[in-house]
Amino acid sequence: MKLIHRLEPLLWMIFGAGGYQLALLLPGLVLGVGLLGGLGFLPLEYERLHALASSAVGKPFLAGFLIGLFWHCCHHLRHLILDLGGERAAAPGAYFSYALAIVATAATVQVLVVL
Amino acid sequence: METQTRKFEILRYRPEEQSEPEFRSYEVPCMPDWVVLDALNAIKDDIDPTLSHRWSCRMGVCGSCGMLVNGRPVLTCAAFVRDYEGTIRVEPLSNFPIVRDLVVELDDFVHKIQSVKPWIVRKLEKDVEQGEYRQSPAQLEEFKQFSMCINCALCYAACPVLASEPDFVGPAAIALGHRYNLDSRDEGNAERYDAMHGHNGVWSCSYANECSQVCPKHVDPAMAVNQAKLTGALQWTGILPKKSMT
Amino acid sequence: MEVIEHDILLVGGGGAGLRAAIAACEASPDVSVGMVSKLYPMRSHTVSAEGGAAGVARDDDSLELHIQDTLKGSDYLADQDVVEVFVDAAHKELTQLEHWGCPWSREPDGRVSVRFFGGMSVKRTWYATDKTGFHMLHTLFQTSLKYDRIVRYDEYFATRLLVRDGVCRGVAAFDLRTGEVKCFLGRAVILATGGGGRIFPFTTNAAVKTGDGMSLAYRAGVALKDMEFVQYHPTGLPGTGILITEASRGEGGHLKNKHGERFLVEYDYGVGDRAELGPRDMISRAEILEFEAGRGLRGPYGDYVHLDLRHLGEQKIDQRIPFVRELARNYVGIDPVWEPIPVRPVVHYMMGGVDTDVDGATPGVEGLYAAGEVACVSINGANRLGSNSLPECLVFGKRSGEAAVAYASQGASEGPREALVGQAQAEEARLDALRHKVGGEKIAQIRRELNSAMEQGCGVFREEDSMAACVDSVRQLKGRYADIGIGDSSRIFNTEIVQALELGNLLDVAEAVAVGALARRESRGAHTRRDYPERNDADYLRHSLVRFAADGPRLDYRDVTITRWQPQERKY
Amino acid sequence: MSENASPTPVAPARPPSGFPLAHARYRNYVLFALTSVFMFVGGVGLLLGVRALGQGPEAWAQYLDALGHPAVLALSLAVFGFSVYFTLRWMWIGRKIMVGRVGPVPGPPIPMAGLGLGGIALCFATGIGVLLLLGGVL
Repeated sequence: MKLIHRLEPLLWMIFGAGGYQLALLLPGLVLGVGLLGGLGFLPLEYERLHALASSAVGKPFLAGFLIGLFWHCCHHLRHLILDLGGERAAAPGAYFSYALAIVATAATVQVLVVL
Repeated sequence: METQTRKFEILRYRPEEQSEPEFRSYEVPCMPDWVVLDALNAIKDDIDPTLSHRWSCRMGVCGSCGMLVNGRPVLTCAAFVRDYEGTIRVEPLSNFPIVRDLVVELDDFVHKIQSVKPWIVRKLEKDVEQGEYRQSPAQLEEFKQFSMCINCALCYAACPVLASEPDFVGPAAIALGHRYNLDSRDEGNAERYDAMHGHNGVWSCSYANECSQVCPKHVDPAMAVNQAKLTGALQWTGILPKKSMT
Repeated sequence: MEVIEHDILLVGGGGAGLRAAIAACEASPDVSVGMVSKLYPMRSHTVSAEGGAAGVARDDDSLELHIQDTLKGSDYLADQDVVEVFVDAAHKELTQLEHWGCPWSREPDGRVSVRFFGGMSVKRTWYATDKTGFHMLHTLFQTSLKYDRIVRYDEYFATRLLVRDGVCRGVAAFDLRTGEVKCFLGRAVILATGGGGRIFPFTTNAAVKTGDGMSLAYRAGVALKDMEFVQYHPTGLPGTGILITEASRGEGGHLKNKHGERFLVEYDYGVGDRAELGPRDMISRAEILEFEAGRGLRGPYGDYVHLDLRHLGEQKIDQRIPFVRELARNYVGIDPVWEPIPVRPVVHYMMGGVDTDVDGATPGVEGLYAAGEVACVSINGANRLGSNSLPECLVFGKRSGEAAVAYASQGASEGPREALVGQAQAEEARLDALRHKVGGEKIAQIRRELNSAMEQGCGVFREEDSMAACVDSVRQLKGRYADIGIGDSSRIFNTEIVQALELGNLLDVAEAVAVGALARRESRGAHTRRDYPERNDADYLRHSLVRFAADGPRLDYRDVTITRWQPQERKY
Repeated sequence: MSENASPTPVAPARPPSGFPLAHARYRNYVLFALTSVFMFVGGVGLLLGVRALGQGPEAWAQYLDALGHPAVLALSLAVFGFSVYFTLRWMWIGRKIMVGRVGPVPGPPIPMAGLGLGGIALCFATGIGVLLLLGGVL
């Protein structure tokens, strides 16, 4: 917990940066991929998207966006757990949330390396 | 003017007689222009002299009479009886231990205020004979809003973070520290860093914005806390010097 | 019994008390200060002061002018040597406060702004919008927090000064929280408890202003000086008595009667555009005369006149006097940008108080000091000029803090400890008995009757008969006070005990006011008699002194100090 | 809490009345915190999509099929709703942070509402941009 307290400014900056990314991009992405794509209204062509995602710009962008998203959400999750669970939930909530963020980061890196 | 009898439910706690707080009802004849505090005083004067509550200026500036009225933290001197329907429920401020009836324990709050070193810190003090420091209206404007806090502690009663983390320095204290950090006359930024950006400082805030919703003086403590996060983070990285000074 | 020792003891933590505490700390590197206050310092009534604080700041102003204005305002009852000291220090104190962070309003070039105030011949009033007292108090409180040597005893009610052989060495006070009486010992005691406007029903004063310090000193043998002079502020909200600052007139607001006329122009208190900038006593009288002539407006709380700010425009109102707008909107539902505000005279300030010299020391009781509204030093004479009270708190708070330290360090003895503690123990027994007191009289009832007697006897205009009746009523109420019953016998935060003790203090103060007023057969400043409409310098260019005696107050007089300025007719 | 034990018995502090669900103001706050859960799920969904891109056209086709499943569509709708709510609240309360002093000299004041609405408009515009990019128009 001491380490987490020392890193609070960093965690908050990642949370903040992640928040702006999310606000800018996530609604569009979810609408495009999840809803319009899922319903077949938007032609999500494999070739084009693969090229886009695996390009020199695409990969770092995806890495930044997804990792920012996960850390943002996990940091916020930590506060949610604390608010609902009270002081006793402070340390377990923080451990759980940031562990989840680390796992998600690892998964993102793995996926992008393969891409 | 004609009085209208209104029902009040007041949380009573007399530690010498009660183990737990409980509500007690009062029927109070109220004048149409009364505030909740007037009704409390009427109870004290004419119905039940054992009711204890704090009050003083009755004009919304001394900060004594903050309580929960129908669940919302307000200054009772500025809460008109006519604006409430039905039974009016008055409780002591939440997030504070109750000393008695509507009186809460404020020592911890005052310690928190003190912890951010809310005074001008300078390496070299100017002599009075040399006159005032020059400060432009724009420089004044920058911190003025945050100097309007009357220490009524309504924001502490509203803050969901304080409910789970009682050691959080809290909105009013951070706003005050921020006010001095923004003051062009001050050089105490670094000395306030630990209190404001340490373990129980700004990072505990999850920006519920409740403090700003209930602030009777429109100080917007949430703005102060979250601006302080940005400055604190930039100071942590070294982008901003800790001793920022004009 | 717990005995707490400090070098300097302060009773009261408002503007004057905090300034005295800081001054004491700065005067000596190892002095310890105990501050006993019945409320948290930032709740003190200084917080309610709105308009500003006077101090010479601009090139078109001078110390001489500030002195002249103050003396004229006082109707020449102020001590001129003291006024000189005051004016010389006032602007330095305001600058000091600036250095401590007070957010004074500024000019574009970064200097502090000043505005007009009633009775001031030039712009001299420093202001922090219209929450000047609030900002000053919080600046002082926050600055005081940096001294570990100031030990605060918040929410302790002081009930008795510990005096032995004419030397004050402590105070007995009880902790509201626990009900426990404690014995505070020190080498000097400074009273800074504010005034006692609550003797009147309709007042701008906060609930806490019950004349506690005046009564403490009075009972310890110090005279109360010039108590008959009670200032009515011309612009209070009817009903609540909430103050609408004089700055609203300083910034150009107009007072109008029911015909919409600027009636002050008729009374010749000023000329043309500055008719509203007369001193408070005169404008209050003019309002009452308007009411009597049937030119007031009628409301549920009696007659009133209109304070019209509409011509100033929204921008100026929001910039210069936003609190006026906030108060009018919140408490009477009126937006001064569009509608005039109903106002009437309201009790605001007591020029009189504990007799002190220029250093705050009280003649007669060694080691006891007083500063702020509780004291009468006297710079305010028969009528205080608006914006002189805040600097008064600073100047004389500082002086008394420094004087107390000097006195304490010049070999002031600790005093006979056992005798002092014994007095505090007697006080404990008295309060224990009070908590369980059975009696037929109710606190609230006596307070209401006192308020109404004072309003009828000692209002804006006074007469022999009604004042004599007032003196009688107060005496009777004092008798009935002995028979009050207490319904709450608990120790923890017992506010009924506080009210009972405060009522005792109010009765002492009210009696001094009424007795002083009845005896002064002239009209001077705020003391206006219909039966003696003229000022009478031959007989009454003197301070009245009321002293406590078991069988009723003793009245005495002392000459005013005149140095360079001869009394003249007071004309604006 | 206080360093010293209370000198008299006290009743423990009561939580803010009605937290977390009794008042709209608290509900909004909890709702905002809940966005993190749904957006996390959305992030996982997108990550799975990127993984499918990496595994080839067939995996991508399967991924698109899965997106079309009614349950997944419902989830996507929820994630979309929460992310829009997030965007609005983030930009609206976030505007207050941005006017903080970054440097010693204050700049001219930026109108608060403008800052918030401007931010939201910017998000809206980028959202459309993302759609165009995905759809191959850009």
